[in-house]
Amino acid sequence: MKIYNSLILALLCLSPVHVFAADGLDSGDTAWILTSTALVLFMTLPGLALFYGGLVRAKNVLSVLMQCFAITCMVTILWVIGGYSLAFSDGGSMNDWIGGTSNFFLANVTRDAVNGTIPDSVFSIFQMTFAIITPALIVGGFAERMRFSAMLVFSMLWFLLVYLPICHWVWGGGWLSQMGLLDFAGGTVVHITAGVGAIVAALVLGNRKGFLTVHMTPHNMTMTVTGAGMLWVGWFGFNAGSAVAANGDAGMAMLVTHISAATGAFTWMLVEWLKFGKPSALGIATGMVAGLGTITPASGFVGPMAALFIGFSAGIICFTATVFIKQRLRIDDSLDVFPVHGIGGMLGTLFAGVFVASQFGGAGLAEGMTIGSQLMVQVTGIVATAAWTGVVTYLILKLVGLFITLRVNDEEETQGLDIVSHEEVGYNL
Amino acid sequence: MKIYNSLILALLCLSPVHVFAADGLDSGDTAWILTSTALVLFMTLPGLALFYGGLVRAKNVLSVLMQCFAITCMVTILWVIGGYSLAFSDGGSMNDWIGGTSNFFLANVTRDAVNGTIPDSVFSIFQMTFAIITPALIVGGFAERMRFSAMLVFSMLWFLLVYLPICHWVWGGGWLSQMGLLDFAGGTVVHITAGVGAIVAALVLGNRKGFLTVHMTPHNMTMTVTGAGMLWVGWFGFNAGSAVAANGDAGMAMLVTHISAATGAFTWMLVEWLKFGKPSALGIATGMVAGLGTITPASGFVGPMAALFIGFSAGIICFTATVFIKQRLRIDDSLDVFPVHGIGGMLGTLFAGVFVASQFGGAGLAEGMTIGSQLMVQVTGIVATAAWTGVVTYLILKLVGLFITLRVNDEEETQGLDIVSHEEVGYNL
Amino acid sequence: MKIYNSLILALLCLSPVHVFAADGLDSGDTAWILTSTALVLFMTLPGLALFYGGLVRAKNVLSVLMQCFAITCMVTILWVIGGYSLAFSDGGSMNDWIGGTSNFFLANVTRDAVNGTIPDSVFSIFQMTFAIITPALIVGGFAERMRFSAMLVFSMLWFLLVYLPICHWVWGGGWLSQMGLLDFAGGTVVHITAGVGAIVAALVLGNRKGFLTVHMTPHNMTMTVTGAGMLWVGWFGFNAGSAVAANGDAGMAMLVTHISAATGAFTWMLVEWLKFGKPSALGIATGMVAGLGTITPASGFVGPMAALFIGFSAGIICFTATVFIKQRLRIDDSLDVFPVHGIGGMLGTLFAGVFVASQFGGAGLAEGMTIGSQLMVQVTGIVATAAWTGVVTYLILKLVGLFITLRVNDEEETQGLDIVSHEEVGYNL
Amino acid sequence: MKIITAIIKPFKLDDVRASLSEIGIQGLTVGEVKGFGRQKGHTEMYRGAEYQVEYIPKVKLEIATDDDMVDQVIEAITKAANTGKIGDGKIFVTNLEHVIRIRTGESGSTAL
Amino acid sequence: MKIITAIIKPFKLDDVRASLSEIGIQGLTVGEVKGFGRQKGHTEMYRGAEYQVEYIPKVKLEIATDDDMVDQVIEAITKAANTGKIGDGKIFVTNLEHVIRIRTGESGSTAL
Amino acid sequence: MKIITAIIKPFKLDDVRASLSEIGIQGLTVGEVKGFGRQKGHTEMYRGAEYQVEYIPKVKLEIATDDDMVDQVIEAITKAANTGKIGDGKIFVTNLEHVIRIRTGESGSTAL
Ligand SMILES: Nc1ncnc2c1ncn2[C@@H]1O[C@H](COP(=O)(O)OP(=O)(O)O)[C@@H](O)[C@H]1O
Ligand SMILES: Nc1ncnc2c1ncn2[C@@H]1O[C@H](COP(=O)(O)OP(=O)(O)O)[C@@H](O)[C@H]1O
Ligand SMILES: Nc1ncnc2c1ncn2[C@@H]1O[C@H](COP(=O)(O)OP(=O)(O)O)[C@@H](O)[C@H]1O
Repeated sequence: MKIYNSLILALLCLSPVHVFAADGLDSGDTAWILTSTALVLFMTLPGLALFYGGLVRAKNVLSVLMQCFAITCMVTILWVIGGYSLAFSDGGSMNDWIGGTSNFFLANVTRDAVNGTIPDSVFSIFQMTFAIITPALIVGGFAERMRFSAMLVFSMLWFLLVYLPICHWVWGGGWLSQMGLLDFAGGTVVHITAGVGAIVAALVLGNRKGFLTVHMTPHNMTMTVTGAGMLWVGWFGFNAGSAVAANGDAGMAMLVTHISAATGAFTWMLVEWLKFGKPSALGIATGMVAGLGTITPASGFVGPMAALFIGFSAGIICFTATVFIKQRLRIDDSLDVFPVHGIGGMLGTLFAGVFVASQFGGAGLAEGMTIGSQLMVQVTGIVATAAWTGVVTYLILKLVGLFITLRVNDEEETQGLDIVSHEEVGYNL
Repeated sequence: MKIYNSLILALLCLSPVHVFAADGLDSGDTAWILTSTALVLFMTLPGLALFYGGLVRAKNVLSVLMQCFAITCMVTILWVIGGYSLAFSDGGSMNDWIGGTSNFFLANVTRDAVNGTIPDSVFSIFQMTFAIITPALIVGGFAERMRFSAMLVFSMLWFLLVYLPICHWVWGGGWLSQMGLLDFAGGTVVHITAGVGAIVAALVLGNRKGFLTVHMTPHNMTMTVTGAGMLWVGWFGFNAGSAVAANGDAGMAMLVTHISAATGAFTWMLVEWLKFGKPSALGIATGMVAGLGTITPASGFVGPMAALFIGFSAGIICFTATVFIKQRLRIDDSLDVFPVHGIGGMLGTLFAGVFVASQFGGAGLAEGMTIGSQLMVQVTGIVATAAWTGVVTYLILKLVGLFITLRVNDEEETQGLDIVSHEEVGYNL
Repeated sequence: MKIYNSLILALLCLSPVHVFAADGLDSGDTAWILTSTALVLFMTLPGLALFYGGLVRAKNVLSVLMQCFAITCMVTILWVIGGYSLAFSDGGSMNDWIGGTSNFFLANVTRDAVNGTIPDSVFSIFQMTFAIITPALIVGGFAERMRFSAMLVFSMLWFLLVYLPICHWVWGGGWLSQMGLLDFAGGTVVHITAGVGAIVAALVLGNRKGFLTVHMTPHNMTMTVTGAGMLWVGWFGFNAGSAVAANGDAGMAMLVTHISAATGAFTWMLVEWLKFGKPSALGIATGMVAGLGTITPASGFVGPMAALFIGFSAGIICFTATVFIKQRLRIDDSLDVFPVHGIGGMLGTLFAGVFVASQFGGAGLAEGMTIGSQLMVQVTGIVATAAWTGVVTYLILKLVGLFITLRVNDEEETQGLDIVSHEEVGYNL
Repeated sequence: MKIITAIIKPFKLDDVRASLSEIGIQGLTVGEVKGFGRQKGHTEMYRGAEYQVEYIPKVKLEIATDDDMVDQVIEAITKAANTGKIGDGKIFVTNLEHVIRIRTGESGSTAL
Repeated sequence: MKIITAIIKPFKLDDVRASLSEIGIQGLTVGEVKGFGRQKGHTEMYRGAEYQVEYIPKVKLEIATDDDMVDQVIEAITKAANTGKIGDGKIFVTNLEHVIRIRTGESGSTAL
Repeated sequence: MKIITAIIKPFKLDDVRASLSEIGIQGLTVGEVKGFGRQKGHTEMYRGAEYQVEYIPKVKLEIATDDDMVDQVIEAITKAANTGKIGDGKIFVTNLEHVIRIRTGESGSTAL
């Protein structure tokens, strides 16, 4: 008994974070992840919905809000049925590629189940909010022209065939995680998949009528800025919540996230000022998202100085990519999901491999890794994610297109999706 | 001493949730309830205010925001003076019906007072946010026609004579709590009282001029969807905060809350799509509120599968009730408070009695209870709450009407309450 | 070993707040400050931005949002470079006046650094959010007329020369903190500096063209009320977060903050009703901010009854000051920053010195202090803060004005800053 | 043909439309305008700043019609829009020389 | 001189402008209006309340022009705004007695 | 009687109103319009997409007045609205055959 006592006490004293009871639950960690879950849901509803909604024309604003809302609901149901299980449970012999079915209908997510230091229920809903925002991000690629029914079917299949496997590869014990891929909060799982998914969808659906010739200015920039502010705040849950604890890792993740957001925003604003003569609210808000998306995979691994650099790079490179895709490639990735999230996610995944090194103030490379070898893993992760997403997104759209018309017709596009798809109007002022 | 050591250690190891110091305070639980308080306030301001505000005509938008705001302030002051005491302190011989006066002016809510594992100050403000949102919900019943002064007096009396007693009955140790009524986060206390209060107010005040004949479309659906998103996020604090701890109960409450919201929303959308040909943003948002209101009393007791069922039922039944009351009964419960919150609250209170059973994945019935006997208690709770609320609301309105005209006159109603009551306009775009 | 055991256990049992591990980190406290950080950022973006943005004319709305956004980014970068160090590190021989350079580039904010019971990273980002909102508040003083470039340079210098020193004086171990100044969450550091800075800026820039003669009504009161709601919620992080722990102090701070907000709002509404005949949404929202600003310095020291009194005083006095400055002095402190934040901050700093006394239900005076001597300290703090801010703000503006035109020209002012400075428009409805 | 332009109070629009339908008017065009006239607006206070709202929201109707309908149209509008209070508005009659229906190219009375 | 007023479908505005430019029209004034006519609006449902949207958003163009341009202008508008579906709108021609350019004080045709 | 329609720069509205009041004009109706003309709009950039804003916000005033006031009204507007820069706008004068005050049924000059 004495020995037992001493052991426990030793444990208590050594525990790097917090004393916890025998069942492993820590109320502080639990409090923070409950909060983080609320913050990440807030990013989608209303954050992202407003950010995107303000950017489209007034006649399509509700369609965008509605798509974000419906995706949130649908993914939740799918997550309960099988998503959580396929992403996070043990896939047995298939575990390299996909999880198993043992947690279908959240079978094992009981009231007492614990996952690390938090209840399993909290872990599963926290992860659910990531699963929700990813397909919602893609809405920006096909905004103002996709039919609502086609959008639902596409999002469902995309979630099942793109999000779930890649989430399992990286976070669920699959091959990329075994390889040691560093993706703290979703550079590959969330941002690269969303970015690539969006641009492929934009290509398959085709540009909006009048793209780059008729006015398609944001109908409500105040809505977009409001959404941007919510995204910034919510992202604290996204990145610092990914520590799955309320400790120094979470704190540092929040700090670097904030720094990168601010630097990305300020840089984008300055570049715009230099190039176009005026700094714009849309520019600063976009730079903020770029800074946030880019730091995401690296947020748990790097220090403040690296964050300054990452935000700065995001501002320059995502800006350049945005202009390039629109003006040169003339691809109507309508709300610029690929250049901001896709490029940002790739950039950040690369940077994570470098700035994790302790000489750059990072958390330190895993044992046996060098910056070079880590970078190889990061590149593998990026390429695999982008390739799988690109191919599967394309196939899903082609498949869905066989059964449902993907795009509204010209007249409907002119009238706007709000009336056409939802028989509602945004404003009666 | 050794024995003492061992005892303590045993306690440490057995404690289901968390180690805490001798005074009982747990910083993790406290952190979560502080956060939950912020979330529940956020539900009212700006959440509910925006949700409601967007639904009325532009000329009344500020009146709705203002009513929510003023109720928040007034209830806060009443809560400090005597509300907290009447709801939660010991009422002595009257304790079955109402609390006592020992905590008037928060006399015992000192800096060191502890309530369970959290400071009493935190408990009292957390509960205050529930007291705030309940009368604010009623605003939807008499929107666009009640005079501001009458609204203030009515809300004050309603808070004192309906909310406080029923809160005491259910959560303050009164007769319903003694009977074993299951109401985790406010199916009876909040939603049934608000729903019944609203429809009675709608009946007493009468329909709006032109109800069902002239256009009364929402003036700003983007505002309503924004508010809906905030309600969803804030509801995490409402339900998961009602565990008054950051533990597995809170986690499960958040999970089932989210599932029911999503399922309710998706179901409502589908029903609308089938019945009216188009799924609408208003529909999905309303279904979400229905799903949330319905799971509320059950949220701490049931599991994920029950949540799917509860959300689904909410979507169907609250939808049907809404259409029925508007099209058949032609009652102008203007923002549909009764069919959504009232019916939802009743439904959920019933379901709580069933799905709490461990065979349905619930937390388990109290000792000595069967599903049947629990259901009897639940029905008693529903009937008592609805009856008391209905009768007292009616009497209050009649009484107030003796002294103050309840409703603006025709010309004022045409001009809109913003100018008439507040000499302000919502928009100068 | 047994003795060691016993010691530890005794410690466990005596710890007033919470058990924590050997390194001092408490996960519950950390969770709450992570959350508070999110809440305080939320106050600025989108809270304050919306609150202010709704009050200006439609042609200037983006300029206000953009100024809040750009200040957020710029201050973040400055904070990382040297701000945190100058405010909070030891300044050696200069420590009375300013911090040192040891923490430049957050040199010591490592992954493991602990500050009290939370990670240093969390403390530094929590404090950063205060540094952000202070210059953002000043935007209200020069709204609708200052050039964007001049605004950036001014804000940068103001942050360096006003905010950082005063923050160090009060919270960083400087002379005012040594004297025992009570300023829990920023009555001097945030509100007096912002208020005085704003009115000085208003005076130096001059009134807006047509001030008090042409219509300058808020262009979107729904936006302002939305922002007000967010400020209220976010302020919970501001004040209760300033306890830097999730304990009874935090709980009481939240409770009194809420009470003062509600009382301030309700009082302002009533005064307006009496004086102008109608209670307005703008009035209730402004009273809320006054109540919040005024309780801020006192929030960690006083009890609920004092909060009622403080909120009530804020409602009356800040209202009177607002009308006086506009109608009598005819100074165009455009969004009334001085009468609300400046006067409120002064009032609250005084009240803190009184109501801290235990006979008024406060936390108790420091040893050796009487109410009289404490009040002397409070007055010293107020005068020093106001004087330094007034003089330095004036000098900065004069200096900047030598190099950059501070104000747009008449034609640009007529056209509006959105087009002129940012080549964007708020709305295309 | 004539164009009849009426400036009326917004909340009377539905009544006017109804009584125009009754006399067989099938088309009209409506715009939002602000009127300055004898009717005075309300005063708004914003934190102590007082603003007299000088413009009153009005609705402007334009109805192209045959000469022989003019009197009936005027009567219908006058009756439906009248409240007897200041600010009820005006009816202006101007000459319409030519009208074309874009869809068919028809012109003259049949195009109305 | 004449004033040509056209009520057209909003999404045709750009086309009409383009074809007016082609025939040398350099100035015009555009307003948003709502049209009541043969074309019917859609039905909106709000939680079971059904509203028939009676007005259709239209755009109103006003072009002051010399007499000899009138036919060309009418033709240009008719062609560009025509979809063949109900609701394409109308063109009204009224007499313009006098025109002044505020900047220069010029009047008559040169002021257009 | 005449209807005088003026298209002016929005920020000149107050000045024009004031100088019309001076010459005794008591009523007028104002609408928001967009003008296309010689004056060119600014260019907006949205993440690299460039949009030339072609329409300029203008205000349209309509004043019904007696024939003998026409010249004074024109002069008052011209003076008050003039900035000398392109885009100052136009004044159009058309004939007003008939006017009715809805409140009283009065017609002709007394109805103005
Ligand atoms: N001379 C005028 N020219 C153009 N519109 C006018 C004129 N006089 C009045 N109006 C319009 O008619 C409206 C009502 O006029 P007003 O003088 O307020 O009352 P009433 O119609 O009862 O005489 C005004 O708001 C304005 O829109
Ligand atoms: N008599 C009328 N006076 C004024 N405007 C009219 C008249 N008739 C139609 N309009 C306008 O023309 C638009 C189109 O008319 P409508 O009858 O719907 O179809 P069409 O132009 O094909 O005949 C209407 O929406 C309305 O704005
Ligand atoms: N022919 C026209 N018909 C109708 N409106 C016109 C015409 N020409 C110009 N306008 C209106 O007058 C405004 C000013 O005209 P513009 O050519 O820009 O400058 P200016 O008035 O200095 O000649 C335009 O924006 C437009 O609203």
